[in-house]
Amino acid sequence: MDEIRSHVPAAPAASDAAARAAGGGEAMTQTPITLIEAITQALAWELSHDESVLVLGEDVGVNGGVFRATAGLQQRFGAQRVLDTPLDETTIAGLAVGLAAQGMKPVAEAQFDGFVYPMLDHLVCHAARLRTRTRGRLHCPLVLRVPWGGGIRAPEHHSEANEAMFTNVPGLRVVMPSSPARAYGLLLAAIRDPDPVIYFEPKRIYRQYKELVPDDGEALPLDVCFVLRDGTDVTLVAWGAQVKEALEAAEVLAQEGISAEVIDVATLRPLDFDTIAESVSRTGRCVIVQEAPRTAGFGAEIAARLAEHSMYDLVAPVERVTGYDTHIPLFRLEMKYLPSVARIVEAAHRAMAHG
Amino acid sequence: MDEIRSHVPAAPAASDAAARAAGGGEAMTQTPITLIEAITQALAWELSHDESVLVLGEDVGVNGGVFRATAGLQQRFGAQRVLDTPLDETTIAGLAVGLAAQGMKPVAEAQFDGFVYPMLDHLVCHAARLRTRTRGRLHCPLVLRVPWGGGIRAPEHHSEANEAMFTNVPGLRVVMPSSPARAYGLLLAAIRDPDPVIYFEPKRIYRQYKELVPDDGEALPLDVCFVLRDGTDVTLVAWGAQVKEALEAAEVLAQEGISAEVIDVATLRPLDFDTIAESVSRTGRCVIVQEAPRTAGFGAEIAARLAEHSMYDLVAPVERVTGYDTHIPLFRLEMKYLPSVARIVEAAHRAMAHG
Amino acid sequence: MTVAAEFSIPYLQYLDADGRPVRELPENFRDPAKLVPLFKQMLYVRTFDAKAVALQRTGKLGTYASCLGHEATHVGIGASMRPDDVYAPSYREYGTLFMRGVRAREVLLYWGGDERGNDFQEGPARHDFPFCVPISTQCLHAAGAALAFKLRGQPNVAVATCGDGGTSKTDFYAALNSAGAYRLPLVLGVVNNGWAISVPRSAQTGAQTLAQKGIAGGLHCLQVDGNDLVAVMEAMRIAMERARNGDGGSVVEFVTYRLSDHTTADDARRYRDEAEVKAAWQREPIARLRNWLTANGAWSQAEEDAWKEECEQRIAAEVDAYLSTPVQPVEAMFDYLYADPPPELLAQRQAAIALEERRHG
Amino acid sequence: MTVAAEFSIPYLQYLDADGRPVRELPENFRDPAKLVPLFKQMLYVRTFDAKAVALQRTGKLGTYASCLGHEATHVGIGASMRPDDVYAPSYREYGTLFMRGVRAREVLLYWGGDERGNDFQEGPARHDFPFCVPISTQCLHAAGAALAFKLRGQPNVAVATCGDGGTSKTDFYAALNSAGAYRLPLVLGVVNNGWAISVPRSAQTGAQTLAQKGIAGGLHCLQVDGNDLVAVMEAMRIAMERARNGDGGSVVEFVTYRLSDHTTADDARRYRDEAEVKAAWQREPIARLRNWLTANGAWSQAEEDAWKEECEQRIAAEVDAYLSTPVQPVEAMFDYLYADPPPELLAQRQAAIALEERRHG
Ligand SMILES: Cc1ncc(C[n+]2csc(CCOP(=O)(O)OP(=O)(O)O)c2C)c(N)n1
Ligand SMILES: Cc1ncc(C[n+]2csc(CCOP(=O)(O)OP(=O)(O)O)c2C)c(N)n1
Ligand SMILES: [Mg+2]
Ligand SMILES: [Mg+2]
Repeated sequence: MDEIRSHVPAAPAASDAAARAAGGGEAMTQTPITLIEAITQALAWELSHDESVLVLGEDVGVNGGVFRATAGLQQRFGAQRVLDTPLDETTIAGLAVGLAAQGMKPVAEAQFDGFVYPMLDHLVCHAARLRTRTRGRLHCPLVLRVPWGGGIRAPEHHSEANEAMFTNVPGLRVVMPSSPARAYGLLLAAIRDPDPVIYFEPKRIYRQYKELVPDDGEALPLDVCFVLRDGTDVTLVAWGAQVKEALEAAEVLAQEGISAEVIDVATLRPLDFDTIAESVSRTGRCVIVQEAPRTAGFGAEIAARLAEHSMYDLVAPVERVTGYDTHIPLFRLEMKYLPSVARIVEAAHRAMAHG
Repeated sequence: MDEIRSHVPAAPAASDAAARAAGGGEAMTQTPITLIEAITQALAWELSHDESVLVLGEDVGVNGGVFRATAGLQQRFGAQRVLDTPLDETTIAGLAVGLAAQGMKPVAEAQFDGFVYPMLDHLVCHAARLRTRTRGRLHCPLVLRVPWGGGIRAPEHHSEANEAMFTNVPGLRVVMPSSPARAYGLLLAAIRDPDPVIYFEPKRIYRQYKELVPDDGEALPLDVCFVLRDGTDVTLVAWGAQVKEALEAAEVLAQEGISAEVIDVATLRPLDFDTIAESVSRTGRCVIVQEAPRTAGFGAEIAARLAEHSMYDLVAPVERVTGYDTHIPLFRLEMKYLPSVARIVEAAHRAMAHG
Repeated sequence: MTVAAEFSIPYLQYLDADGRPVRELPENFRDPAKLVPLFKQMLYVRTFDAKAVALQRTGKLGTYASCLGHEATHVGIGASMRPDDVYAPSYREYGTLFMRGVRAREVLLYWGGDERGNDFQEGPARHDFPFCVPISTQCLHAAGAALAFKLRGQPNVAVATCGDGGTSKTDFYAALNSAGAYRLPLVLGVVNNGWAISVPRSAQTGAQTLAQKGIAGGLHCLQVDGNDLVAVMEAMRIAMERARNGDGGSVVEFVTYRLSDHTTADDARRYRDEAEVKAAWQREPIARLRNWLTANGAWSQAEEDAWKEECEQRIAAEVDAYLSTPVQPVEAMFDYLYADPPPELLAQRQAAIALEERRHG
Repeated sequence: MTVAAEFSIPYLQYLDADGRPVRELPENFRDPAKLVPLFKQMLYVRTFDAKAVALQRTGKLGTYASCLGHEATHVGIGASMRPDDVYAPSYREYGTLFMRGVRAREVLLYWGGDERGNDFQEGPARHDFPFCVPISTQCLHAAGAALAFKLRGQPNVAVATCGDGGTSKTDFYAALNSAGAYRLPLVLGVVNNGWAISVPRSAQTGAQTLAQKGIAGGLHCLQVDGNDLVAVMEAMRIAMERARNGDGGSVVEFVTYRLSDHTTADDARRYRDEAEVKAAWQREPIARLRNWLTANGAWSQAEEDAWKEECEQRIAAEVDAYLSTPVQPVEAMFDYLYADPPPELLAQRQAAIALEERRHG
């Protein structure tokens, strides 16, 4: 679908084929897959290649997860590797910390974004601190997968964009893919990272399109933004499901003769601000697209860094296109809440009016 | 200690004396009191004047709270109004939501900032949503008091600055006083507000100095910043315990001939950005002082708004002086973590080098 | 060894799966005529449920959680409460909600993605808690309501219901813990329908019964056949009386069965044996009560036909009311957030309205 | 009524408050000579505790949580574990920690505001969990460790301890719930010392015993006299054996008493009756075990004097080691956050070092 330009490792070298064969004989995926299938594929790869990896969460076993992200994994790897948990998010988070501290690599699932709050205590007070608290004696290599965001006409609490709960927490990494290939590569990296990673999955694009994702075990780096489209007039910065809106807005702008660069933040914490700053140094204009409520969302950090580091590059005020400062409404109104292509285009127009 | 200039209601009118007498005969406090005594005074006032108010938390009863904020209240108002809870923060938050939905005005205490995380689920999913969820049929007038921040040589988890967990949550108000008078007036306002308020108490300045705080039941507005010191060269924006550092930095700068305006944000959500913007439109420079870890802290929102609205006013890049992107260390190192007068002064110098 | 404490959990059943009494019925519920209105309510609920599923299948409703098989438990709980008691539901207790005054159109609005579904307009439901999706959090809200009753000296009871899965949730434990600590007038009804989505009751906990969880807080504990309306009513009578008399809280486990998928978004065939479902149909609550009432001359096929017809009509009217409710204007998402909305929120509200106008003229 | 389930909670005591056996001692612990090393450990802990309080009072330590009165429980738990078991403490179980290999200097560093206090250098403690301040969260970490043992087929047991107040915490319930659901080799030790800061055990819950909370998860439940080392050891033996044999988890309540303030920052006279404390001193663990050992010829005043002298010396050496540990450099707060620190963090680290240099030359 999109070309990845920045900081991406080169294509797998020839010896990789041998490594892949040795690693369990997975064949290259020959058919294009969706984002959620890429997640399943990444989980299966890591379950095959690292016996300390295990998957846990509500309904992840026989049922394969309410979104089918773990479909088939329990059948394939057994109930010792893919565990249903009792219905309690505190339990999931606390068990994951205990497992991770004792040498396992738990990949836990929160069933929906709206249910992560009871997990915060264990994530913030323990997962994010175990290494620093013990001066490295113990550490906490857990991953929490969180289906994220709105736009699927789901019931209450199933459409939150609450990444800002995590981005101010030292010791965590916060990741959000926006394509099947990036979902695969970033999830592999998240599982392999020896520190805790919150991995948000934009459920609105779980099945939106397919692309070829070689099942080659190649991870993507956890600390870079991806430039998905080159442009010269304005930089559109987005993450998760909003990347698609930003790309569409860039298309619309292109037809108007405005050249928009599109950056997928991909890893929010730590933020690769350099890639954003470099782009803005060329375009002079920045529109940040954020699905979450406006005030004190993660977009504020990007705008703040621009205010600190890019003041002399900017020819127009920074624009944020965001959810409103309300809860995302139930689904009859939710599309009016979410940033839209039209709102992004309008913001770009405002930016273009300057400089 | 400091003069309050912006948006502050005029001094109580003559008729107030009569009103006070009618309201239960509280005499004017004749001796200066500390910030924590001002909190006790505000709680006592509301307990006296509104029988739906009740105080609950761990050790708030006979013991009067681990910081003595509720000292004497159970003796005075009885165990039906000032309740010890079982040792569980989920319980405290959930009970408070239930009480508030059914006509009470609970003022709950989290014993320390590091223990609020288990409360988030009830605060975000329920307290902040009850009104919108039921189209106003029910609402949730609760206050959560949170002793906040570092600098008192306390054990682990007793020194957090986690206000950013709350500032992206629609439906909440987030308040942080920085003087005895503002602690009193803002707490009264918080309790009277018909929606949920998170009230952070900068414990480092609980007992730092005393001032006269008339016990007159006068609330302060919940949506304004307070300008504590006028200046023309640079605007220092701070909240909580960092206000004192900012004021001291302004003193140092004054001796160097640099005129710093100092703004106490006081209410973080909703933010009174107008007061900040107006100041920056005059000074052209802004240093934001934030105790919390840097990335995606609340200071980012202020910087972001400056990037959006004040670009043409700024003559220097925005500066943030913050905690580092680490957990606040145990107390042997904590003072090296916290923003200091020296760091604020250095940032102001950097800003002065521009424009 | 000395014994520090001993406990026993009673099990209540009066009508067996075929509607035959297994012991003498409690005095209050001996007269079959008294049970007829509740039986009619159970039929109404089942008719509603089928209609709601049909609406979802035809794209006129969002995801919907069926209550098929829970009718005796839900209706029995509703029938045991007084108007000024408070109820805190989870998300599928339509039988209880209807008895509290909630209208079918409100349930449909809620699952239709419209906040007005929680703005219960009639009856005691006006002061009840709304639908609650985060599992078992409502149990603590009910505990808070019970604490309010106790502090204000009101003789009322707060009732919350959750599922078998819900008893694993820390909030459930927190509710029973505080009910015990404060001796609250709280009844925690556990609607054990055997499954929490795909996770069977047996995988949820090592406890023999879910009722016994109440022992952890010193509460009164009861397990009952939740498909037996008489047992449900008797258990609730005991629990409500204890609460009203100041004897504290109870955990009442209602053993029933989820005859449907978890929600319309679920396909239970993926994880559940058809034979188990078939067997459960033999124990379902409506047939057994019908048998008992018919055997005692209190109900007939003709009455049932007439009533079902009436249910269809009433529900058709509710569905019409639901379908003809216009979408809320865009500003609805702003208008109930704060009693006193901050200026910046009002500015966003204006911008949202202006955007609508630009886009739709 | 039918009975769905029945439970009873045993109470274990062998030595009464005066050190007289109230029943025949368990075979394992009948030989007083075997108990002497543990008695000596209890004396060591008490000596350490007094020294730590003194250090705090003289400004050489931060807030400190005393373990005065808990010695039998803490030492008994430590003595019942194998090296490759895992322990998850709260914050005052020095008796257990010492038996796991933690050194007194580490405890002092921790309360002295230095992270290195959690970097246990010796013994099984190297793989144990660190001090845990957020109440009872460690119980779930232990459950996670127990799950790891079970999944890896290791014959080990995870042990967590929390206080009476800690049994109200949702994490405690979550731990026992998952231990039951997965049949985990987990022992939850409840150190019931009567108080959670100012809140007495009676206000914390409506349960008769804290042990019975385990019934909620289908665990084995025991209540014991936590001031009787023999009872502690026997209860732990039962619980550990069950866990190791695949019979699942236990909740063991140790009834003891907090003879000190909650911490050095607390003044218990504000909320606690002096008479209660005085009475508790009559039941404290060290005197009774001394009586039993002395009566059986296994211990003497001379041995005690010599051992106390040795304890003083050992602890003086530990205190010296603590006091002479230099403060960590400023970069220590950055260096253990991530295995692979992001560039922006390294930049902040450099800035922090540079600031130090500017300020201190
Ligand atoms: C906190 C939380 N976690 C997960 C979910 C998703 N979820 C919705 S219903 C359900 C199962 C509930 O099972 P049970 O409590 O037995 O109630 P039932 O649906 O069977 O009535 C789950 C896991 C949720 N709503 N809330
Ligand atoms: C989650 C949390 N809330 C509050 C506190 C503050 N606190 C520290 S110790 C304590 C009381 C603990 O009582 P108990 O569990 O009985 O243990 P004890 O101190 O008596 O050993 C409290 C409330 C905390 N550490 N963690
Ligand atoms: Mg269920
Ligand atoms: Mg205690």
